[in-house]
Amino acid sequence: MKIKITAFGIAKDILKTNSLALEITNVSTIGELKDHLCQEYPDFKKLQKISFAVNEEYQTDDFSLGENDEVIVIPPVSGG
Amino acid sequence: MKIKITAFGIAKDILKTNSLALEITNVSTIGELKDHLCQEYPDFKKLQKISFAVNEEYQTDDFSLGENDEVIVIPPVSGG
Amino acid sequence: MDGGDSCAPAKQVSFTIKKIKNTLIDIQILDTPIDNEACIDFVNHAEAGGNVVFVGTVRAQTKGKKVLKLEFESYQPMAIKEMRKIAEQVMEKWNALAVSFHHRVGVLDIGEVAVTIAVSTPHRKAAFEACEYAIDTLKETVPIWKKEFFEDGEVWVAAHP
Amino acid sequence: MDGGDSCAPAKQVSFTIKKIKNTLIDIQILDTPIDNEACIDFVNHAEAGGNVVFVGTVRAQTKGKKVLKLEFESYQPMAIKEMRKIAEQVMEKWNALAVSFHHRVGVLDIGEVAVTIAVSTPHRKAAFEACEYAIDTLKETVPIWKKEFFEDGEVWVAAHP
Repeated sequence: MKIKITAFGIAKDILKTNSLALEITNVSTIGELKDHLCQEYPDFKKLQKISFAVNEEYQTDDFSLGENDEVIVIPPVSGG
Repeated sequence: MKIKITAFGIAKDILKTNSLALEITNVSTIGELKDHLCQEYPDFKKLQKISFAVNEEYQTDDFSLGENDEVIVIPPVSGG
Repeated sequence: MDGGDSCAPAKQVSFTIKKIKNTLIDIQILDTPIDNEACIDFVNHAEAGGNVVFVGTVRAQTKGKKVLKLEFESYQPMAIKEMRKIAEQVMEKWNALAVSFHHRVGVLDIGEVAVTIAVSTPHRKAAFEACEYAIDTLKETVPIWKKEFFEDGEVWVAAHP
Repeated sequence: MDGGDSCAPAKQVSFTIKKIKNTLIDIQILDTPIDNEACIDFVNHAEAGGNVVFVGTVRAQTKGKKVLKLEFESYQPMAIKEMRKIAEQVMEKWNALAVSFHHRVGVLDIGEVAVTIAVSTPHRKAAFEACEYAIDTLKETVPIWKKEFFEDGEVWVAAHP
């Protein structure tokens, strides 16, 4: 399955890009994507928390990814 | 003893003046002055509360009045 | 829908934006300085018992370390959406009359305004609670990230435990 | 104390008013419109974690009765003194960095600002608490009186039980 990853803040630094096309196998949920990214980019494990959004909404680990989904990687926010 | 009364807000309306020179006998404290005013101007009794200030500070009932003191009559405040 | 008459005097159309239910919320992400007075003005309401405003400014230091400047990055469409959710909660839970919620992005100097939240409510106690809830929740849910620049480097705030 | 030399270049004297301890409090009673931004500006501080501002405006009605306008009268020297007491409590109890406290007197129209209180503190929670304390206490202790004008008369607010 093909998905697009968009990253902000420190996630962008870890991925070394703000946008990434990913061909994933054995990954069908947000939870599995998180594990996959933490394996490929171990620096993600150092973050306090990492969240994901699809369709401009936060999604939980059990969210099923679909073909061509755009997944936003959201490191701890620090607005205000 | 001679004192000066200065009134604000509704107290001014009750006294029908904002300033009054008063010659008082048998009145030596704020508490006694309050009783005196309530007797002379019964409308004061209708107020929720009435406070007095001398020297730009609130004073309690037992405050001793002195010759030529300026006493401020302070009806319930309503700033803000 | 009539053809109109160019000789007739122009109709006076008076239009008060605040009377339209869904314009009681004003959400903005700006790359130019925040205008506090615009936020305060927006929430001004004839029935307001209180207007409470939170203004967040850039601090000169973090844990004793001198900050030179700051940069905010946002995932804008979702940040707007999350700010709107907070504003809607404030409207509902505290019966707010109006909410104005402006967040700055880009590079900011020390003392500059990063965020302004203005809330008006019929009774003032609610405005304090609602405004505090709004800033607390913003810091938890709104996808905006702050990078602090020090003399010896830069760091994404709150990114590391 | 030296005689000076008119040919020497003028000394550059830089002077930051906020650094002087007793100017961290700004108390004003005004018969002209309150400038909220001046209050917010006054409390802006490089160490502030939060600035909270209360803006009290004139309501269009009281207990369902239409208010036409409002008049504030103050016993000015004591009002200033009492406002200063509140500001000093806020500085001490909540470690405020600065407090600005402006109250309007005279005749005000609906929607006009009657009072603005701005407080900055190192941590934002304290600013909310301190600002709420300030407006609550103002309404109890500061000798300022409000008269409301209705279509059928006028009344001193809070004067009757």
